[in-house]
Amino acid sequence: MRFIPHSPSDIARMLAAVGVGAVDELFRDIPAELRASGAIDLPPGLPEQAVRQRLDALAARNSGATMLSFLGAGAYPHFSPAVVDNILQRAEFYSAYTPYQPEVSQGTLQAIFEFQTLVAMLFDMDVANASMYDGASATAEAVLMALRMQSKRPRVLLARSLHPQYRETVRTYVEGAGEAELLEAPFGADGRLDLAWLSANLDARTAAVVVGYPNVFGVVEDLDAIHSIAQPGGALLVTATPEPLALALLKPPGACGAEIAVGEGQSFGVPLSYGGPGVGLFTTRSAHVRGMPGRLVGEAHDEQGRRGYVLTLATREQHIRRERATSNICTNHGLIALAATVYLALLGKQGLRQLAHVNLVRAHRAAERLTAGGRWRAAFSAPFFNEFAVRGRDAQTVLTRAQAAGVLAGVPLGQWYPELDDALLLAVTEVHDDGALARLAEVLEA
Amino acid sequence: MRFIPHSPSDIARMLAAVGVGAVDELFRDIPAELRASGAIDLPPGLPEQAVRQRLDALAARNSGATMLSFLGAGAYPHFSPAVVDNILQRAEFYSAYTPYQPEVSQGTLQAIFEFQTLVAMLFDMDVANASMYDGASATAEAVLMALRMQSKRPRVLLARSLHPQYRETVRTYVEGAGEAELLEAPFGADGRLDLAWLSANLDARTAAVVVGYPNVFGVVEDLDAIHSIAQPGGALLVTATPEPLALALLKPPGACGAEIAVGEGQSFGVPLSYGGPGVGLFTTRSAHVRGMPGRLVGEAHDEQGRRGYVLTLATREQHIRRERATSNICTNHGLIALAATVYLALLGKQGLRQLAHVNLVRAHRAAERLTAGGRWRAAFSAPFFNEFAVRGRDAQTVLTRAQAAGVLAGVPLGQWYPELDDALLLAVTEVHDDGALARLAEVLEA
Amino acid sequence: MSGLRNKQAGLLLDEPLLFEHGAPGRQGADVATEPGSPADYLPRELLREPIEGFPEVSEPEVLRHFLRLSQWNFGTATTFYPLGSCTMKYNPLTNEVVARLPGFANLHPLAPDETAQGALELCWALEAMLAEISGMDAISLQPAAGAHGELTGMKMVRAYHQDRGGARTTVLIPASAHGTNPASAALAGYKVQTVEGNQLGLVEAAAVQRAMTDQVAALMITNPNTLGLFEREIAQVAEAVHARGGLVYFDGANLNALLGVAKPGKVGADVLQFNLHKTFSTPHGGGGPGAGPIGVREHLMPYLPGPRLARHGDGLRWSAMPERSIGRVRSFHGNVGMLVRAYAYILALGGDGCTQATRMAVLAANYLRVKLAETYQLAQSAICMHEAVFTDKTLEPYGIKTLDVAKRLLDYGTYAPTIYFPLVVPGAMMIEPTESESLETLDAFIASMEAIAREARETPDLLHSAPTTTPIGRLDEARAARRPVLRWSPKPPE
Amino acid sequence: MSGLRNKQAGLLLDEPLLFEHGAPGRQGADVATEPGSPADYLPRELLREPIEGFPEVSEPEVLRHFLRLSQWNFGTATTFYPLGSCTMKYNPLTNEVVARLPGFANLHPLAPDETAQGALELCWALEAMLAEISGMDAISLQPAAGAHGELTGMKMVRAYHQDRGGARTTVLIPASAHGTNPASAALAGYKVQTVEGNQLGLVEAAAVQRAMTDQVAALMITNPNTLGLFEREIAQVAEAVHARGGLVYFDGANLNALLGVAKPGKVGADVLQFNLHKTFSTPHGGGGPGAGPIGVREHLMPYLPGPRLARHGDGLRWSAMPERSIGRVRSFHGNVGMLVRAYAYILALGGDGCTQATRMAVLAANYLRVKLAETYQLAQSAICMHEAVFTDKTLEPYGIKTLDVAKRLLDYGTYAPTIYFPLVVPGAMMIEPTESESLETLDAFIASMEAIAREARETPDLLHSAPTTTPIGRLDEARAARRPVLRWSPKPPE
Ligand SMILES: Cc1ncc(COP(=O)(O)O)c(C=O)c1O
Ligand SMILES: Cc1ncc(COP(=O)(O)O)c(C=O)c1O
Repeated sequence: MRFIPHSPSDIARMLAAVGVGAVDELFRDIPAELRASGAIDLPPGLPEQAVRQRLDALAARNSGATMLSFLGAGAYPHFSPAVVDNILQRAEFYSAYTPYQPEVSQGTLQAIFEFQTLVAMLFDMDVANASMYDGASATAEAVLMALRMQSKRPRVLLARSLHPQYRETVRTYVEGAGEAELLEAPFGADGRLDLAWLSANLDARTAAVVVGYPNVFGVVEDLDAIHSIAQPGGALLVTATPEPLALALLKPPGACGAEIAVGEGQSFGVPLSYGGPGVGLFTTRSAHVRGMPGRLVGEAHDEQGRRGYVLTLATREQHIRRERATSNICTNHGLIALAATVYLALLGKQGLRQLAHVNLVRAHRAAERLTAGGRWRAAFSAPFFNEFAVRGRDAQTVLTRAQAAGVLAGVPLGQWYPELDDALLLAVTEVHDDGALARLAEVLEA
Repeated sequence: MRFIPHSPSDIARMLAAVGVGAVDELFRDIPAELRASGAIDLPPGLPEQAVRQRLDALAARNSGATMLSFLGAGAYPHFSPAVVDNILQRAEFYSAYTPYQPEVSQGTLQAIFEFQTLVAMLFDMDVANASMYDGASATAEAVLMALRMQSKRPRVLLARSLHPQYRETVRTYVEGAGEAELLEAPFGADGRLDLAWLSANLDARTAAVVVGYPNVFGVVEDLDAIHSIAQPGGALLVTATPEPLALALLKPPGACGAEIAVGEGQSFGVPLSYGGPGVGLFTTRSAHVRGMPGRLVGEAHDEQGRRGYVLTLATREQHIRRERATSNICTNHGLIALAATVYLALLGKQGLRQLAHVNLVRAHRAAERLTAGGRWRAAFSAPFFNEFAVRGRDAQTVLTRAQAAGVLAGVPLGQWYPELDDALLLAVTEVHDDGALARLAEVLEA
Repeated sequence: MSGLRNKQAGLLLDEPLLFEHGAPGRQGADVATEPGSPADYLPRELLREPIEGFPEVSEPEVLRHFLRLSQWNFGTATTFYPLGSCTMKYNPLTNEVVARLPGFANLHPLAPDETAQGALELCWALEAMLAEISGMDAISLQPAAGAHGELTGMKMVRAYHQDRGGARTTVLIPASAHGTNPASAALAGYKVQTVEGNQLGLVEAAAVQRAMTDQVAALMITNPNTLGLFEREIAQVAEAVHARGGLVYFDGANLNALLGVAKPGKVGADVLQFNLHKTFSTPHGGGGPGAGPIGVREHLMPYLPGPRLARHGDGLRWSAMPERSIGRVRSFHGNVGMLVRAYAYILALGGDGCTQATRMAVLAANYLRVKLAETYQLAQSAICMHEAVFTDKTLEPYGIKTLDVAKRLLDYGTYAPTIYFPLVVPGAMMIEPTESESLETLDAFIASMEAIAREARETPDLLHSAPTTTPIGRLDEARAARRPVLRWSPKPPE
Repeated sequence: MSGLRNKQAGLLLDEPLLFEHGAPGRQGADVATEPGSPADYLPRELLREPIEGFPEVSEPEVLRHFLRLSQWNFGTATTFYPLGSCTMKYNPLTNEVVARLPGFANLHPLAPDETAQGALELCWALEAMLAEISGMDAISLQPAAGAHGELTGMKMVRAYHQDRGGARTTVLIPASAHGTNPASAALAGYKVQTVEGNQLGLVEAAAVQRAMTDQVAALMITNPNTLGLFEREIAQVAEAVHARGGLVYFDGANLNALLGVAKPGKVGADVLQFNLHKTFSTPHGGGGPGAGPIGVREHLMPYLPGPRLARHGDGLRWSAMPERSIGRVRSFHGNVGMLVRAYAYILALGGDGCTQATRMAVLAANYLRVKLAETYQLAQSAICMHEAVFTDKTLEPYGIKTLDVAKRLLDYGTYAPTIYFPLVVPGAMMIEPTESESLETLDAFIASMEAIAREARETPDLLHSAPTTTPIGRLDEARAARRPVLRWSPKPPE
């Protein structure tokens, strides 16, 4: 076996040193009746070439991966510069683990420190942590954190316009953890959280209001307005951003009064990989740092005053605090955080804005084109970034026809919002050139 | 431009320091009339994403790359373990150059030293150099070296069964370089060099006999017999090996009396890349080292006695010897030599033999199957390794039909040997499973 | 050598922060352009200014920056990394290649099932493999890591009990358990009650029996435990728990000790998590991403997170959310990119290879146990499974602590073991060699450990000041935590 | 720290030879199996035994071995690499990706033309790009490197003259020329006659005129020359050569100074080679592979190596060998893998980008020229093109030589310039920054050079013993050459 170095003579030497006659004897503490049923019934191993063939064949059966696609809804197709993956293939990065020994882990530590900085800047918040699993679990942890911060307020208002899978995840996390109660806030014809409803329902029992920014319809919520209702009511504003590229142009959550702002970092140079791994982004205000979940890297110095980086504020974490930890998270999504860091370093101050502008323009071009056709109308009136919904025809039928023509023309909103069974959600990014938009119009007009 | 860091302010600072007002002034030593015609008329540059799209589109037009193929004749399809390319993508290797500063180039130097060792072992010769361009140019350099060693003997006998492109390259190199004369030695019905002709034509003017091992027909020449004729006649035996995997099983040139043995290393983990880059392998006896072309890495020690590696015996080379150098080669194929080194390290003592056996068996299985069909007969009677020729039908017609069926069923020998216009040359390796062989039989029987 | 940059060491080059690089106007990526300005599409009050302090660096600078940073890391690929409990085995490179095949990398999670059959077949096959390996009845691939799997499992335990008259209040956890166990139990709304182990740190059925009440929802047990010992009474322990209607949560992080030897599903486990980044070699990534699938016995199947995979005719489909499911624990289907790697790994090993991996991992651990026992004190002397735990007792007379040994090991070109865990062992050094390391590497490590013990006696200061060959010395973590600097800022952080 | 391995430095780990690793029976690759033994297919007398001493190592050991070795290298990606005459510019990573696309990587060189149109179109387009950039009329992509291109060009010169009454005997080459020029001329069967340059090292038309006879086949000229100066009289020089029926071979290795500024084809060049691994950024690979296409004016076209690309209707085809062609200089079509990279690079830059590259490369070189001239003596003081040459004259009083400066630079985390070349400059330091390096990097280099000059005055021994931060010191090359050990051997080498 190419991964296992031990030759028969190596094994003999080790057995002799251990003082047993056979490897089996090392398992004698395991009751025989348990060992009796231990054997694994799987086919014999395969040479590397055969493994490659098997996986090539499976990959070839994912026709969706090569179709022209406008699917978004929390996972977005973006171009990733080649530098990103080359760095990810550096074994010094991918084969290390949580940097418990800082003297030989400065590469990982400094990169995470840079990640924390970039994410904090993007959200315009004071601090970001070293990463969470994904946007959905980050949102759930944000809700739990908000509930800890507001111990007297058990209720959390979840915008119904927040990504449904984020809401489901919040529900799973919150259920049973204390007396917390979740209430869903409706959206209006503009596709935004219903402000009237919010004013009416936000009360002294409300710990936080959670909205997507942009929300699941691609719509940009009016955070200032929401904050101006939540804040006097003593509720925290929590935002969740599934497409953080938007923040290169949009007024950031930090500037709109958010106390906790989370997101999903997959858009930053990370392949779709059928939905994972992405990376959860988690930011908050300095004042709340000690209540924050997840790892944090901080600056430190050695005896000679040389600057370095270490894991810090670990007293919040499970390996120290155990059942009183701010979260149970241990392994996070470090390597994907690294990918996002390299990506943001490359795109940079101007490039990221320019790219966001390309997304903005092309999405609006596509929307105009479709609605101009007459068979579709905009589902919502509020501003959007690179994703939008249109209504007008039975979504499933249209999609099936488009798919037959080799186009994945959008996500049917009916699966999440029964009242929107004639609505399609489309994401348009820099990977969609004019030819792609023309093809889209073609199949959707058909 | 993403590769060029200089911002306008950087440029201004540099201009000021240099003391010129504009970049143009730096070119004032170039006569204006020359500069007038200097402008390049090419389209504007493209973003990385657009470059990717362009190249993806071109790659997609190489249908031959994805067809079932039995093409060999000097370039062979083999599986390459993933470790090989990961190492090649290490920028410390690919972005370095000729290791002129050994203290910061030990990675490259030690790897080449290991390459020299592996190649020498494989050919069973005393020394190998740090690489040549390819098998053909290595053969040409071998002929020139043999002529230098045999200053009184101007004639070289080239086996006609040696790869035609190797022969053409030898011809180009030798032509005009002194009085050298090339004579082509015919092959017999067994596909081997005609020994009778050799005895008859080898004389006091003969510097060397050059044969392929295996030769272009995949046939294994009888080196001992050739040597037993050449050696008494005072001629050097020179061998050229286009498929060095064969040497894992075959009696090596060094054991057959070869004074110079060269080859092509592409089979060792290197992609076909439409024929290049591969890597030229060059070996000889210790006695001839100072007449050898190309770079050599040797062991050395520093003042503290620590072992390291350096470029050595450079007095043979162009940068020191100039017009009296043993060759003009400077940049060689170092990174491909590294690939071959990693590959051979992985396959190792047993693995390489086992792999060669798989090639041997499958090639013979294919040959039997085809000849059993009745419509094809073996073109030659001598033993072969993983490549063989069959005759019986008009090659072009058969190949065209096979190609239409999605199979590249072999190389038509008629293009090089008019008398063999009914012959196909087929290479069979570990990438060809039973399904592939069945398909081959199908299209060739059709 | 004042002229030299502070971190220059060997061929390693100092590297400032990304934000200390670059100059105004530089850009590391060329992007397509579109006419107009954002204000043509979005109301001004929704727009922001360019982000102050965001990077302005060229592509060559970015590559060089991260390349240099990478060289400041040890990884399993560069050196021995005996980090106990983390199973730092070799990460086969083919797995990196296949996970990047466009067919997987470019597949959108909401692509219609018919257009994702390759991915679905892979998940289906991986579920079957993990079920066979663990002896469990059903698998969910959704959780992103071990702790995420634990949380998922404990949520299911809660749902299970709720369907049976009440969630119950308490979860029993041995003192030697990993921190994620109590944290996950708490996150699922349970009180944690510690079960003391015997002098070997093992959980005894009697103790569990005493602790069991009908308010105990589950026992979370790690087997082999964090001392590297197999819980011999696991069957009786499970019986005791089941007898009072409780469930057994089996922390599968140490499964690398059991492949082909014993199956949790056959020893009383009701639910467990796999750490694919440990047992099944998906890269640790400097801290993830991993994957933490969970396996359950039949009675817990209805509560598995959804959607679930199901065969319909000749294809696979995602079901709707099963009615009694605890729901999702994340978006989409799991860390599929990591699942591809784990699947390729299990394919390459096969059943026999998995068993061989465990046998060699356990043999190597025992080899180290016996060899090192000559110089260091074992936490316990029994035959161990995949890892062995030592203490710094023998070095006490010289004022040398586990931390000093760990730091000195870095000078010897080895990563350090897991230290000060498990908490039940004072000055613990938890050493897990895995099956990937050659005998020469193990012997070199033993020689280093012995040399360090010698140094402890002869030149203890050398150890107190270690590491000395690393480009940076011990960092003042206390001060870093007192006045945390968690990011670079254009202006000094407030 | 006797306990430490000898090469351990910083995080760099000692690494023995591949052959000092492993153990009998280990294997780093699993291979398919076939029944029987080789003797079933081949006569015994043709077979060999297993190769004694061949590696027996596992996959993890192989990866770790080469990973560690890689870290003992400086490269342009890790540090400033001002190696003059080698144009060590940034190698864009996309080019590594596109060259690996299966459509290129898996294409067999003998695949029928219809099935290789993508590759043929790329070669066709690249030929056109290189022709436009150089002002030549036709291009051959066959040569594998610069020297290979030189040989090809000189063979064509010979063929050209042979068709006109005789090959002629002599080639004129300036003393400052790169060693490959005389070596290539000799390999083509020519006597080499040196042309002395003027005090600036420039070739003067008058001198060439004097040297020209009708036995002179060609002048090989490098422009800009190896002192980094443009040959101002190039037009008149070419005239003088042509006047006597000679040809001008233009060494294009320094083309990075001329893109969009001047075209060799317009300044009298009859034939030239491109070094794609220099001007067009294909990676240097630690010594190749590169690519050395040649360009010619119309009158040399018939002699180009064949086969040639030709358009037939809507497709491209390889022609038969043209009757007056010099023939092939290698197998197949050239280093296509490198051609793909160069094509992608030119696409990314475009015409303007190429020009900008040259302008910035020349600006950076002049910036270094002016700044360093304050501490080091310039070989000549004129404005330079892409590189500047200095001497060690100012350090002589302190007994410091160019070699000492070069070695000390390594301590400062920079690769060394090309030293002792061109031969016409005693103690030459040839510095070529290229356009890829940021101003901060250039300033850091200047600071290092100044610090070294200071050290030369104050602590010269520091320089004599440099490098000191590298894990290995200066190696005894003389002894290595006297008793060469060129390979590892199972038994001590005889
Ligand atoms: C015993 C044990 N349980 C649980 C975990 C948690 O797994 P993860 O880090 O993947 O969340 C770990 C690893 O850190 C562990 O060692
Ligand atoms: C001026 C000059 N000419 C020719 C060459 C030879 O090119 P190559 O090394 O690609 O053979 C070089 C580079 O080494 C050079 O610098």
